[in-house]
Amino acid sequence: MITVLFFAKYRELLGTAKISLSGADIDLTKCTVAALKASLAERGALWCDVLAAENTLCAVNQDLAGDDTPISVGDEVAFYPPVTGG
Amino acid sequence: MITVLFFAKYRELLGTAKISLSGADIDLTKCTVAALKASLAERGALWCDVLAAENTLCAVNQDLAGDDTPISVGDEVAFYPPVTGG
Amino acid sequence: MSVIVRVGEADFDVGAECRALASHSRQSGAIVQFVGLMRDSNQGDDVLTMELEHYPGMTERCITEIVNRAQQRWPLFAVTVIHRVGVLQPQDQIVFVGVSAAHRQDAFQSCEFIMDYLKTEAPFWKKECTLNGEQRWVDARQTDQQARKRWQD
Amino acid sequence: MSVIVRVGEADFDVGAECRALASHSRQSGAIVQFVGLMRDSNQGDDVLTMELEHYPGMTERCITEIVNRAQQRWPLFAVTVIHRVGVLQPQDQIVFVGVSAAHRQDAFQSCEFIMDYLKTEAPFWKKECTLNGEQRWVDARQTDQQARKRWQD
Repeated sequence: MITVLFFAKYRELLGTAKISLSGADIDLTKCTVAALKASLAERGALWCDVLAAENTLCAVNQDLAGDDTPISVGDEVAFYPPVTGG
Repeated sequence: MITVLFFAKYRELLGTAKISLSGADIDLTKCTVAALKASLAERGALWCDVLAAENTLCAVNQDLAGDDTPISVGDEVAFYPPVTGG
Repeated sequence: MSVIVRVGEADFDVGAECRALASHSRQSGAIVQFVGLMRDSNQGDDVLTMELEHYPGMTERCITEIVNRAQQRWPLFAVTVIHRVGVLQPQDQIVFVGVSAAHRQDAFQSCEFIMDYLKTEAPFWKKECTLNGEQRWVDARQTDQQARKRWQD
Repeated sequence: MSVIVRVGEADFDVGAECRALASHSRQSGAIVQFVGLMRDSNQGDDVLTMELEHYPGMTERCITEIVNRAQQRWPLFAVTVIHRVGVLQPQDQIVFVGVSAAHRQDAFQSCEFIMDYLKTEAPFWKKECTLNGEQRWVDARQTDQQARKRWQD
Protein backbone atom coordinates (compact mmCIF):
# COMPACT_ATOMS: atom_id res chain seq x y z
CA MET A 1 0.00 0.00 0.00
CA ILE A 2 1.09 3.54 -0.74
CA THR A 3 -0.82 6.73 -0.01
CA VAL A 4 -1.05 9.46 -2.65
CA LEU A 5 -2.09 12.97 -1.62
CA PHE A 6 -3.21 15.90 -3.75
CA PHE A 7 -3.28 19.49 -2.59
CA ALA A 8 -4.89 22.82 -3.47
CA LYS A 9 -5.84 23.24 -7.13
CA TYR A 10 -4.96 19.61 -7.91
CA ARG A 11 -7.16 18.32 -5.08
CA GLU A 12 -10.04 20.33 -6.54
CA LEU A 13 -9.37 19.40 -10.18
CA LEU A 14 -9.16 15.68 -9.45
CA GLY A 15 -11.92 15.77 -6.85
CA THR A 16 -9.85 13.80 -4.37
CA ALA A 17 -7.41 14.59 -1.58
CA LYS A 18 -6.10 11.10 -0.99
CA ILE A 19 -5.98 7.74 -2.70
CA SER A 20 -4.48 4.43 -1.63
CA LEU A 21 -2.78 2.11 -4.07
CA SER A 22 -1.93 -1.53 -3.48
CA GLY A 23 0.26 -3.98 -5.34
CA ALA A 24 -2.83 -4.77 -7.43
CA ASP A 25 -2.83 -1.19 -8.78
CA ILE A 26 0.87 -0.74 -9.38
CA ASP A 27 4.07 -2.77 -9.11
CA LEU A 28 5.45 -1.68 -5.75
CA THR A 29 8.60 -3.77 -5.96
CA LYS A 30 10.34 -1.35 -8.35
CA CYS A 31 8.21 1.79 -8.24
CA THR A 32 9.44 5.35 -8.81
CA VAL A 33 7.74 8.74 -8.98
CA ALA A 34 7.85 8.50 -12.79
CA ALA A 35 6.17 5.08 -12.76
CA LEU A 36 3.49 6.31 -10.36
CA LYS A 37 2.82 9.36 -12.54
CA ALA A 38 2.49 7.16 -15.64
CA SER A 39 0.10 4.84 -13.86
CA LEU A 40 -2.10 7.65 -12.51
CA ALA A 41 -2.12 9.46 -15.88
CA GLU A 42 -4.07 6.53 -17.29
CA ARG A 43 -7.05 7.55 -15.18
CA GLY A 44 -8.05 10.26 -17.67
CA ALA A 45 -7.22 13.57 -19.30
CA LEU A 46 -7.41 15.63 -16.09
CA TRP A 47 -5.04 13.27 -14.33
CA CYS A 48 -2.71 13.34 -17.27
CA ASP A 49 -2.72 17.16 -17.28
CA VAL A 50 -1.99 17.42 -13.57
CA LEU A 51 0.80 14.82 -13.54
CA ALA A 52 2.43 15.94 -16.79
CA ALA A 53 2.44 19.64 -15.89
CA GLU A 54 6.05 20.86 -15.91
CA ASN A 55 5.69 22.68 -12.60
CA THR A 56 3.95 19.88 -10.67
CA LEU A 57 5.86 19.18 -7.48
CA CYS A 58 6.17 15.82 -5.79
CA ALA A 59 7.13 14.87 -2.25
CA VAL A 60 7.86 11.36 -1.02
CA ASN A 61 7.50 10.95 2.72
CA GLN A 62 7.34 14.73 2.99
CA ASP A 63 10.66 15.34 1.24
CA LEU A 64 10.81 16.94 -2.20
CA ALA A 65 11.28 14.20 -4.79
CA GLY A 66 12.21 13.91 -8.46
CA ASP A 67 11.05 11.50 -11.15
CA ASP A 68 13.77 9.00 -10.19
CA THR A 69 12.91 8.93 -6.50
CA PRO A 70 12.01 5.33 -5.49
CA ILE A 71 8.68 4.60 -3.85
CA SER A 72 8.24 1.65 -1.48
CA VAL A 73 5.39 0.01 0.37
CA GLY A 74 4.14 2.29 3.14
CA ASP A 75 5.33 5.53 1.51
CA GLU A 76 3.33 8.73 1.44
CA VAL A 77 3.53 10.50 -1.93
CA ALA A 78 2.11 13.98 -2.58
CA PHE A 79 1.54 15.92 -5.80
CA TYR A 80 0.97 19.64 -5.64
CA PRO A 81 1.20 22.86 -7.66
CA PRO A 82 3.88 25.55 -7.04
CA VAL A 83 3.56 26.87 -3.50
CA THR A 84 2.18 30.32 -2.69
CA GLY A 85 2.51 30.79 1.04
CA GLY A 86 4.30 33.50 3.00
CA MET B 1 28.50 85.67 16.69
CA ILE B 2 28.79 82.01 15.81
CA THR B 3 28.22 79.07 18.11
CA VAL B 4 30.64 76.13 18.07
CA LEU B 5 29.60 72.82 19.63
CA PHE B 6 31.69 69.80 20.57
CA PHE B 7 30.28 66.34 21.21
CA ALA B 8 31.23 63.09 22.89
CA LYS B 9 34.97 62.39 23.14
CA TYR B 10 35.82 65.87 21.80
CA ARG B 11 33.60 67.56 24.39
CA GLU B 12 35.46 65.66 27.10
CA LEU B 13 38.94 66.20 25.65
CA LEU B 14 38.47 69.95 25.24
CA GLY B 15 36.48 70.30 28.45
CA THR B 16 33.81 72.33 26.73
CA ALA B 17 30.51 71.62 24.96
CA LYS B 18 29.94 75.04 23.48
CA ILE B 19 31.84 78.22 22.73
CA SER B 20 30.74 81.48 21.15
CA LEU B 21 32.95 83.42 18.79
CA SER B 22 32.48 87.01 17.75
CA GLY B 23 34.06 89.13 15.03
CA ALA B 24 36.76 89.95 17.56
CA ASP B 25 37.81 86.27 17.63
CA ILE B 26 37.62 85.48 13.95
CA ASP B 27 36.85 87.30 10.70
CA LEU B 28 33.21 86.41 10.09
CA THR B 29 32.95 88.22 6.77
CA LYS B 30 34.73 85.45 4.83
CA CYS B 31 34.80 82.53 7.24
CA THR B 32 34.84 78.86 6.24
CA VAL B 33 35.08 75.58 8.18
CA ALA B 34 38.80 75.44 7.29
CA ALA B 35 39.37 78.98 8.62
CA LEU B 36 37.48 78.19 11.83
CA LYS B 37 39.53 75.02 12.35
CA ALA B 38 42.79 76.94 11.84
CA SER B 39 41.71 79.60 14.31
CA LEU B 40 40.63 77.10 16.98
CA ALA B 41 43.78 74.98 16.51
CA GLU B 42 45.78 77.92 17.86
CA ARG B 43 44.24 77.32 21.29
CA GLY B 44 46.67 74.47 22.03
CA ALA B 45 47.84 70.97 21.20
CA LEU B 46 44.60 69.23 22.21
CA TRP B 47 42.55 71.56 20.02
CA CYS B 48 44.97 71.04 17.17
CA ASP B 49 44.69 67.26 17.53
CA VAL B 50 40.89 67.28 17.58
CA LEU B 51 40.50 69.64 14.64
CA ALA B 52 43.25 68.11 12.51
CA ALA B 53 42.10 64.51 13.02
CA GLU B 54 41.30 63.03 9.62
CA ASN B 55 38.00 61.58 10.77
CA THR B 56 36.69 64.66 12.60
CA LEU B 57 33.23 65.51 11.28
CA CYS B 58 31.76 68.98 11.00
CA ALA B 59 28.18 70.18 10.67
CA VAL B 60 27.10 73.73 9.86
CA ASN B 61 23.54 74.50 10.92
CA GLN B 62 23.02 70.77 11.47
CA ASP B 63 24.03 69.76 7.94
CA LEU B 64 27.23 67.84 7.28
CA ALA B 65 29.87 70.28 6.06
CA GLY B 66 33.30 70.16 4.41
CA ASP B 67 36.34 72.40 4.80
CA ASP B 68 35.06 74.76 2.09
CA THR B 69 31.61 75.24 3.63
CA PRO B 70 31.09 78.95 4.37
CA ILE B 71 30.21 80.11 7.89
CA SER B 72 28.21 83.28 8.49
CA VAL B 73 27.11 85.29 11.51
CA GLY B 74 24.48 83.38 13.46
CA ASP B 75 25.58 79.94 12.29
CA GLU B 76 25.82 76.88 14.53
CA VAL B 77 28.94 74.82 13.84
CA ALA B 78 29.59 71.41 15.42
CA PHE B 79 32.71 69.24 15.53
CA TYR B 80 32.40 65.59 16.47
CA PRO B 81 34.07 62.19 16.14
CA PRO B 82 32.72 59.38 13.90
CA VAL B 83 29.23 58.42 15.02
CA THR B 84 28.47 55.16 16.85
CA GLY B 85 24.69 55.03 17.28
CA GLY B 86 22.26 52.37 16.18
CA MET C 1 20.28 28.14 19.24
CA SER C 2 16.53 28.23 19.81
CA VAL C 3 14.22 27.35 16.92
CA ILE C 4 10.46 27.75 17.09
CA VAL C 5 8.27 26.73 14.14
CA ARG C 6 4.51 27.09 14.49
CA VAL C 7 1.89 26.43 11.81
CA GLY C 8 -1.77 26.86 12.68
CA GLU C 9 -4.84 29.06 12.70
CA ALA C 10 -3.85 31.17 15.71
CA ASP C 11 -2.74 34.77 15.28
CA PHE C 12 0.61 35.91 16.75
CA ASP C 13 1.82 38.78 18.92
CA VAL C 14 4.82 40.51 17.32
CA GLY C 15 5.84 42.22 20.57
CA ALA C 16 5.87 38.96 22.52
CA GLU C 17 7.81 37.19 19.76
CA CYS C 18 10.41 39.97 19.77
CA ARG C 19 10.88 39.71 23.54
CA ALA C 20 11.24 35.93 23.27
CA LEU C 21 13.86 36.26 20.50
CA ALA C 22 15.83 38.78 22.58
CA SER C 23 15.79 36.59 25.68
CA HIS C 24 17.99 33.81 24.31
CA SER C 25 21.36 35.54 24.59
CA ARG C 26 22.77 38.59 26.33
CA GLN C 27 24.99 38.88 23.26
CA SER C 28 22.00 39.40 20.99
CA GLY C 29 22.45 42.85 19.43
CA ALA C 30 20.18 42.64 16.39
CA ILE C 31 16.67 41.35 15.84
CA VAL C 32 15.11 41.42 12.38
CA GLN C 33 11.46 40.56 12.03
CA PHE C 34 9.39 40.09 8.91
CA VAL C 35 5.59 40.20 9.11
CA GLY C 36 3.56 39.29 6.02
CA LEU C 37 0.07 40.77 5.89
CA MET C 38 -2.95 40.01 3.74
CA ARG C 39 -3.49 42.76 1.15
CA ASP C 40 -7.02 43.80 0.20
CA SER C 41 -6.47 43.50 -3.54
CA ASN C 42 -4.46 41.38 -5.95
CA GLN C 43 -4.03 41.62 -9.72
CA GLY C 44 -6.50 44.50 -9.87
CA ASP C 45 -9.33 42.78 -7.99
CA ASP C 46 -10.63 43.46 -4.50
CA VAL C 47 -10.07 40.43 -2.30
CA LEU C 48 -12.62 39.73 0.43
CA THR C 49 -11.09 36.68 2.11
CA MET C 50 -8.26 34.28 1.61
CA GLU C 51 -7.97 30.63 2.55
CA LEU C 52 -4.59 29.11 3.27
CA GLU C 53 -4.19 25.38 2.74
CA HIS C 54 -1.04 23.48 3.67
CA TYR C 55 0.45 20.00 3.84
CA PRO C 56 0.36 19.23 7.57
CA GLY C 57 3.59 17.69 8.78
CA MET C 58 5.58 18.55 5.69
CA THR C 59 5.21 22.31 6.25
CA GLU C 60 6.85 22.09 9.69
CA ARG C 61 9.59 19.75 8.37
CA CYS C 62 10.26 22.00 5.41
CA ILE C 63 10.46 25.20 7.47
CA THR C 64 12.71 23.54 10.06
CA GLU C 65 15.02 22.41 7.26
CA ILE C 66 15.15 25.98 5.85
CA VAL C 67 15.99 27.34 9.32
CA ASN C 68 18.75 24.73 9.67
CA ARG C 69 20.28 25.89 6.41
CA ALA C 70 20.16 29.51 7.63
CA GLN C 71 21.91 28.50 10.87
CA GLN C 72 24.70 26.89 8.88
CA ARG C 73 25.29 30.10 6.91
CA TRP C 74 25.01 32.71 9.67
CA PRO C 75 25.73 32.75 13.42
CA LEU C 76 22.25 33.05 14.96
CA PHE C 77 20.95 32.91 18.53
CA ALA C 78 17.28 32.28 17.84
CA VAL C 79 14.82 31.91 14.98
CA THR C 80 11.03 31.93 15.14
CA VAL C 81 8.82 31.13 12.15
CA ILE C 82 5.03 31.27 12.44
CA HIS C 83 2.68 30.67 9.53
CA ARG C 84 -1.08 30.85 9.72
CA VAL C 85 -3.53 28.64 7.83
CA GLY C 86 -7.30 28.75 7.40
CA VAL C 87 -9.49 31.70 6.46
CA LEU C 88 -7.96 35.19 6.71
CA GLN C 89 -9.27 38.72 6.18
CA PRO C 90 -7.48 41.72 4.61
CA GLN C 91 -4.80 43.16 6.92
CA ASP C 92 -4.60 39.92 8.91
CA GLN C 93 -1.11 38.76 9.78
CA ILE C 94 -0.09 35.71 7.71
CA VAL C 95 3.53 34.96 8.44
CA PHE C 96 6.22 35.91 10.95
CA VAL C 97 9.96 35.32 10.59
CA GLY C 98 12.13 36.65 13.40
CA VAL C 99 15.87 36.24 13.83
CA SER C 100 18.25 37.19 16.62
CA ALA C 101 22.01 37.57 16.06
CA ALA C 102 24.97 39.51 17.40
CA HIS C 103 25.21 41.71 14.30
CA ARG C 104 22.62 43.20 12.02
CA GLN C 105 23.98 42.00 8.68
CA ASP C 106 23.58 38.37 9.80
CA ALA C 107 20.07 39.05 11.08
CA PHE C 108 18.91 40.84 7.91
CA GLN C 109 20.36 38.27 5.55
CA SER C 110 19.15 35.19 7.39
CA CYS C 111 15.63 36.61 7.79
CA GLU C 112 15.38 37.37 4.07
CA PHE C 113 16.91 33.97 3.21
CA ILE C 114 14.29 32.16 5.31
CA MET C 115 11.45 34.15 3.72
CA ASP C 116 12.75 33.55 0.18
CA TYR C 117 12.93 29.79 0.73
CA LEU C 118 9.63 29.66 2.62
CA LYS C 119 7.90 31.39 -0.30
CA THR C 120 9.23 28.88 -2.83
CA GLU C 121 9.51 25.58 -0.91
CA ALA C 122 7.08 25.42 2.02
CA PRO C 123 3.85 23.67 0.95
CA PHE C 124 1.25 26.42 1.47
CA TRP C 125 -1.34 27.50 -1.09
CA LYS C 126 -3.53 30.61 -1.10
CA LYS C 127 -7.03 30.73 -2.51
CA GLU C 128 -8.66 34.14 -2.89
CA CYS C 129 -12.33 35.03 -2.81
CA THR C 130 -12.79 38.28 -4.75
CA LEU C 131 -15.48 40.95 -4.43
CA ASN C 132 -17.31 39.61 -7.50
CA GLY C 133 -17.54 36.17 -5.92
CA GLU C 134 -14.79 34.49 -7.88
CA GLN C 135 -12.68 31.90 -6.06
CA ARG C 136 -9.21 31.47 -7.48
CA TRP C 137 -5.91 29.88 -6.54
CA VAL C 138 -3.10 32.42 -6.35
CA ASP C 139 -0.37 31.83 -8.94
CA ALA C 140 3.25 31.44 -7.89
CA ARG C 141 5.35 34.48 -8.76
CA GLN C 142 8.44 34.34 -10.93
CA THR C 143 10.02 37.06 -8.77
CA ASP C 144 9.92 34.71 -5.77
CA GLN C 145 11.90 32.10 -7.70
CA GLN C 146 14.44 34.75 -8.66
CA ALA C 147 14.70 35.94 -5.06
CA ARG C 148 15.52 32.42 -3.90
CA LYS C 149 18.07 31.80 -6.64
CA ARG C 150 20.22 34.70 -5.37
CA TRP C 151 21.24 32.56 -2.41
CA GLN C 152 22.53 29.74 -4.58
CA ASP C 153 25.18 31.76 -6.44
CA MET D 1 3.52 58.01 3.28
CA SER D 2 3.73 58.26 7.06
CA VAL D 3 7.09 59.02 8.67
CA ILE D 4 7.68 58.92 12.41
CA VAL D 5 11.07 59.83 13.87
CA ARG D 6 11.46 59.79 17.65
CA VAL D 7 14.66 60.40 19.62
CA GLY D 8 14.53 60.33 23.40
CA GLU D 9 14.97 58.38 26.61
CA ALA D 10 11.67 56.48 26.44
CA ASP D 11 11.60 52.78 25.59
CA PHE D 12 9.39 51.54 22.72
CA ASP D 13 6.81 48.79 22.22
CA VAL D 14 7.63 46.70 19.14
CA GLY D 15 4.12 45.22 18.93
CA ALA D 16 2.45 48.64 18.98
CA GLU D 17 4.88 49.99 16.39
CA CYS D 18 4.14 47.04 14.12
CA ARG D 19 0.38 47.62 14.36
CA ALA D 20 0.86 51.32 13.62
CA LEU D 21 3.00 50.54 10.55
CA ALA D 22 0.39 48.08 9.26
CA SER D 23 -2.47 50.54 9.69
CA HIS D 24 -1.37 53.01 7.03
CA SER D 25 -2.47 51.07 3.98
CA ARG D 26 -4.66 48.11 3.22
CA GLN D 27 -2.14 47.35 0.47
CA SER D 28 0.63 46.84 2.99
CA GLY D 29 1.79 43.26 2.57
CA ALA D 30 5.25 43.35 4.15
CA ILE D 31 6.59 44.84 7.35
CA VAL D 32 10.27 44.57 8.20
CA GLN D 33 11.43 45.66 11.62
CA PHE D 34 14.94 46.00 12.98
CA VAL D 35 15.52 46.20 16.74
CA GLY D 36 19.00 46.97 18.04
CA LEU D 37 19.73 45.76 21.56
CA MET D 38 22.51 46.55 24.01
CA ARG D 39 24.94 43.61 24.29
CA ASP D 40 26.49 42.76 27.63
CA SER D 41 30.06 42.66 26.37
CA ASN D 42 32.18 44.38 23.73
CA GLN D 43 35.75 43.75 22.59
CA GLY D 44 36.15 41.07 25.23
CA ASP D 45 35.04 43.17 28.22
CA ASP D 46 31.85 42.93 30.21
CA VAL D 47 29.82 46.09 29.82
CA LEU D 48 27.71 47.26 32.78
CA THR D 49 26.01 50.32 31.35
CA MET D 50 26.09 52.44 28.24
CA GLU D 51 25.40 56.13 27.83
CA LEU D 52 24.13 57.44 24.52
CA GLU D 53 24.84 61.07 23.68
CA HIS D 54 23.43 62.80 20.62
CA TYR D 55 23.22 66.17 18.87
CA PRO D 56 19.65 67.28 19.62
CA GLY D 57 17.92 68.67 16.56
CA MET D 58 20.47 67.38 14.09
CA THR D 59 19.71 63.72 14.90
CA GLU D 60 16.05 64.14 13.96
CA ARG D 61 16.95 66.14 10.81
CA CYS D 62 19.53 63.58 9.78
CA ILE D 63 17.25 60.57 10.29
CA THR D 64 14.39 62.28 8.45
CA GLU D 65 16.73 62.97 5.53
CA ILE D 66 17.81 59.29 5.47
CA VAL D 67 14.16 58.20 5.44
CA ASN D 68 13.46 60.63 2.58
CA ARG D 69 16.24 59.05 0.54
CA ALA D 70 14.80 55.58 1.25
CA GLN D 71 11.37 56.75 0.07
CA GLN D 72 12.85 57.94 -3.19
CA ARG D 73 14.42 54.54 -3.84
CA TRP D 74 11.59 52.21 -2.79
CA PRO D 75 7.77 52.48 -2.76
CA LEU D 76 6.95 52.59 0.97
CA PHE D 77 3.74 53.16 2.91
CA ALA D 78 5.19 53.99 6.33
CA VAL D 79 8.52 54.27 8.13
CA THR D 80 9.14 54.55 11.86
CA VAL D 81 12.56 55.23 13.35
CA ILE D 82 13.05 55.40 17.12
CA HIS D 83 16.42 55.91 18.79
CA ARG D 84 16.98 56.04 22.52
CA VAL D 85 19.49 58.25 24.33
CA GLY D 86 20.68 58.38 27.96
CA VAL D 87 21.80 55.53 30.16
CA LEU D 88 21.00 51.97 29.04
CA GLN D 89 21.51 48.51 30.54
CA PRO D 90 22.43 45.25 28.76
CA GLN D 91 19.51 43.84 26.73
CA ASP D 92 17.79 47.24 26.63
CA GLN D 93 16.33 48.19 23.28
CA ILE D 94 18.38 50.96 21.60
CA VAL D 95 16.98 51.50 18.12
CA PHE D 96 13.91 50.57 16.08
CA VAL D 97 13.53 50.85 12.31
CA GLY D 98 10.25 49.64 10.88
CA VAL D 99 9.11 49.80 7.26
CA SER D 100 5.82 48.93 5.58
CA ALA D 101 5.60 48.22 1.84
CA ALA D 102 3.53 46.19 -0.61
CA HIS D 103 6.34 43.71 -1.26
CA ARG D 104 8.98 42.21 0.97
CA GLN D 105 12.06 43.01 -1.12
CA ASP D 106 11.33 46.73 -0.86
CA ALA D 107 10.73 46.44 2.88
CA PHE D 108 13.92 44.45 3.57
CA GLN D 109 16.13 46.67 1.45
CA SER D 110 14.82 50.00 2.70
CA CYS D 111 15.02 48.88 6.35
CA GLU D 112 18.64 47.81 5.93
CA PHE D 113 19.44 51.00 3.96
CA ILE D 114 18.06 53.17 6.76
CA MET D 115 20.03 51.25 9.42
CA ASP D 116 23.27 51.42 7.39
CA TYR D 117 22.98 55.20 6.98
CA LEU D 118 21.81 55.76 10.55
CA LYS D 119 24.87 53.89 11.83
CA THR D 120 27.28 56.06 9.81
CA GLU D 121 25.59 59.47 9.60
CA ALA D 122 23.24 60.10 12.53
CA PRO D 123 25.07 61.97 15.32
CA PHE D 124 24.88 59.51 18.22
CA TRP D 125 27.84 58.39 20.35
CA LYS D 126 28.05 55.48 22.77
CA LYS D 127 30.13 55.49 25.93
CA GLU D 128 30.57 52.19 27.75
CA CYS D 129 31.18 51.59 31.43
CA THR D 130 32.92 48.22 31.80
CA LEU D 131 32.95 45.80 34.73
CA ASN D 132 36.41 46.97 35.78
CA GLY D 133 35.18 50.58 36.02
CA GLU D 134 36.65 51.84 32.78
CA GLN D 135 34.65 54.43 30.86
CA ARG D 136 35.37 54.45 27.14
CA TRP D 137 33.89 55.86 23.96
CA VAL D 138 32.95 53.16 21.49
CA ASP D 139 34.97 53.28 18.26
CA ALA D 140 33.24 53.49 14.90
CA ARG D 141 33.43 50.23 12.95
CA GLN D 142 34.92 49.94 9.50
CA THR D 143 32.29 47.32 8.64
CA ASP D 144 29.57 49.94 9.10
CA GLN D 145 31.25 52.21 6.55
CA GLN D 146 31.46 49.29 4.13
CA ALA D 147 27.81 48.42 4.70
CA ARG D 148 26.79 51.96 3.79
CA LYS D 149 28.98 52.13 0.71
CA ARG D 150 27.10 49.21 -0.88
CA TRP D 151 24.14 51.51 -1.49
CA GLN D 152 26.22 54.02 -3.45
CA ASP D 153 27.36 51.66 -6.22
